Amino acid sequence: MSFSIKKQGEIVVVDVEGQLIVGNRQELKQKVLDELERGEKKFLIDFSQTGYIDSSGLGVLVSLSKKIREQGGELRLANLNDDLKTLFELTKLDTLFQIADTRERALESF
Amino acid sequence: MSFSIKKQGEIVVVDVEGQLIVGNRQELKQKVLDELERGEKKFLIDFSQTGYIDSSGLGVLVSLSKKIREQGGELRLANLNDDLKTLFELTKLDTLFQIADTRERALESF
Amino acid sequence: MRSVLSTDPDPPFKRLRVALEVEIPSDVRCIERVVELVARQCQELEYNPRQIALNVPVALTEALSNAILRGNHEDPDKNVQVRAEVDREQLIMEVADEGDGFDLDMCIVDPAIGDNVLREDGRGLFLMRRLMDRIERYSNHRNIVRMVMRRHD
Amino acid sequence: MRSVLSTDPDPPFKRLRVALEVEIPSDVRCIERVVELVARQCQELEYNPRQIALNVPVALTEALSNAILRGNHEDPDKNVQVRAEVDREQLIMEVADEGDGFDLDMCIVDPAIGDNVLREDGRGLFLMRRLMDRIERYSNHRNIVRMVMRRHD
Ligand SMILES: Nc1ncnc2c1ncn2[C@@H]1O[C@H](COP(=O)(O)OP(=O)(O)O)[C@@H](O)[C@H]1O
Ligand SMILES: Nc1ncnc2c1ncn2[C@@H]1O[C@H](COP(=O)(O)OP(=O)(O)O)[C@@H](O)[C@H]1O
Repeated sequence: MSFSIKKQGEIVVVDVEGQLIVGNRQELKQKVLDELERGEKKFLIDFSQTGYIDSSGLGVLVSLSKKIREQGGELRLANLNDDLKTLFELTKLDTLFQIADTRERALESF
Repeated sequence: MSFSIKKQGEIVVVDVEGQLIVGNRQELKQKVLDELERGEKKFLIDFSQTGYIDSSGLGVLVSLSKKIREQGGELRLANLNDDLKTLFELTKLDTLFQIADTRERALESF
Repeated sequence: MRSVLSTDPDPPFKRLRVALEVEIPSDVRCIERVVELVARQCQELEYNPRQIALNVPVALTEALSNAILRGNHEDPDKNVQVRAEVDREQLIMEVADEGDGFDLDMCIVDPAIGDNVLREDGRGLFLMRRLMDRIERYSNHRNIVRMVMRRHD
Repeated sequence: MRSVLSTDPDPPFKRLRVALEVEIPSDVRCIERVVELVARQCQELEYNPRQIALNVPVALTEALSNAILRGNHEDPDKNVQVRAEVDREQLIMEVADEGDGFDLDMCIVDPAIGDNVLREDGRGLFLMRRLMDRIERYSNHRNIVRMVMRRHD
């Protein structure tokens, strides 16, 4: 499992590769918070290469969305597969996040 | 598991793909006997794509070697990996068969 | 000239049952490998792809992280034991920790209602309940959470 | 910018044990899939590659074909049951048929001596003995052949 971060225009794009779970969510959180501290405002997390997400992974996403909003920033999610979509629906987190089907749509939506 | 047979010069070359075991050894036996009946005399069985061989697979090889010799023909084996070599050594069948390291050497040896 | 042995498919097994027992230290980094092991057995028994990719991994991860964090408080002297039994009918998973246990029936917060959606925690047992057909807790020297999921095609 | 989470290897399992139960019809075409299943569990537990590619497949194939052909005489009303237990120490395999059993200690022909090398049959039990650390036979309603192999690195 690993996270790769790159800038695309003024948007910070994070790819979550593998699982986003209790064992590694802190790493994702810290990476995004570091960028936020550097002044970045627009964040896209891409799940096209993600396996499964557990409740603490979801918790980190909730926490990040709050922190980003507090700084006047925006967070978008993209490329949830059907299983991950179900997870967001079960927990009603699909109502909290702005979720795009593709990376392109997510990038355009800022 | 499958067997492929082709002629190379005047030598019938049989590749054993997968396992040579109780469930499929009759197929190998029949194929070789058919060629023998057609008048073929030189046979090479290549094990480079073989997984494991059980006692009834070994039994078929012994039986074929007898039948081929009875018709004045010759049988060579090639490309036994270390595990298969051990199997032939355990059963002393390495003393019964002419075994070549490579297909080329086996072809030259006729 | 090439021939594949039999064109009939091989006759199916009459019965197949796999049981796993794993013991891990109280370390969340062990979770993923345990999940992989159990998911692979479900694959062997041709469970539905969604069960293999979603229900089993998420529910088991929740149970394991609760056992490691809530039950054993990451105490390096305490271990977590996992038992999984899979057959063509159902998957049974049991996760045992060395903690004091808890009252499962009292933990019925719905994280999908109202402001709970904004909370960072409290989704573990909820997801286990939604992703498994049955979950229960009992004690037997250890605190054991038992999850049952029927196989779908 | 890319980071892999932890550079330490994940902590090892304290214990891992896998038990398989398979029941198959008296049909030799089932053998290969059973062997694959058991070999895969040995792989999971990091048995020596030769044990996975040679000892386990050949010994188990012999036991299964004897059970199907000698024990059950391919009777479609009779089944063969296989139990395999694998941990970091050893593999135990038990193959049970519905036949009359046989006297294992009387079957000690050495197919590697003299003219026996020219025989087509009689290598099954010999190979099981050479490839396993122990083999024994007992009855328990069924005729059961039990094989034990210690794990090598
Ligand atoms: N194995 C366990 N041992 C002790 N308490 C547990 C265990 N599993 C769950 N709990 C209790 O149930 C509560 C709810 O768990 P959960 O739904 O996973 O949410 P969270 O862990 O995010 O609080 C926990 O806060 C804890 O008090
Ligand atoms: N499961 C079994 N049930 C009954 N008899 C068996 C069984 N397994 C082995 N035997 C007996 O042991 C003999 C030796 O077996 P084996 O060494 O495998 O050689 P082969 O099967 O080629 O004769 C068999 O011929 C058979 O009489």
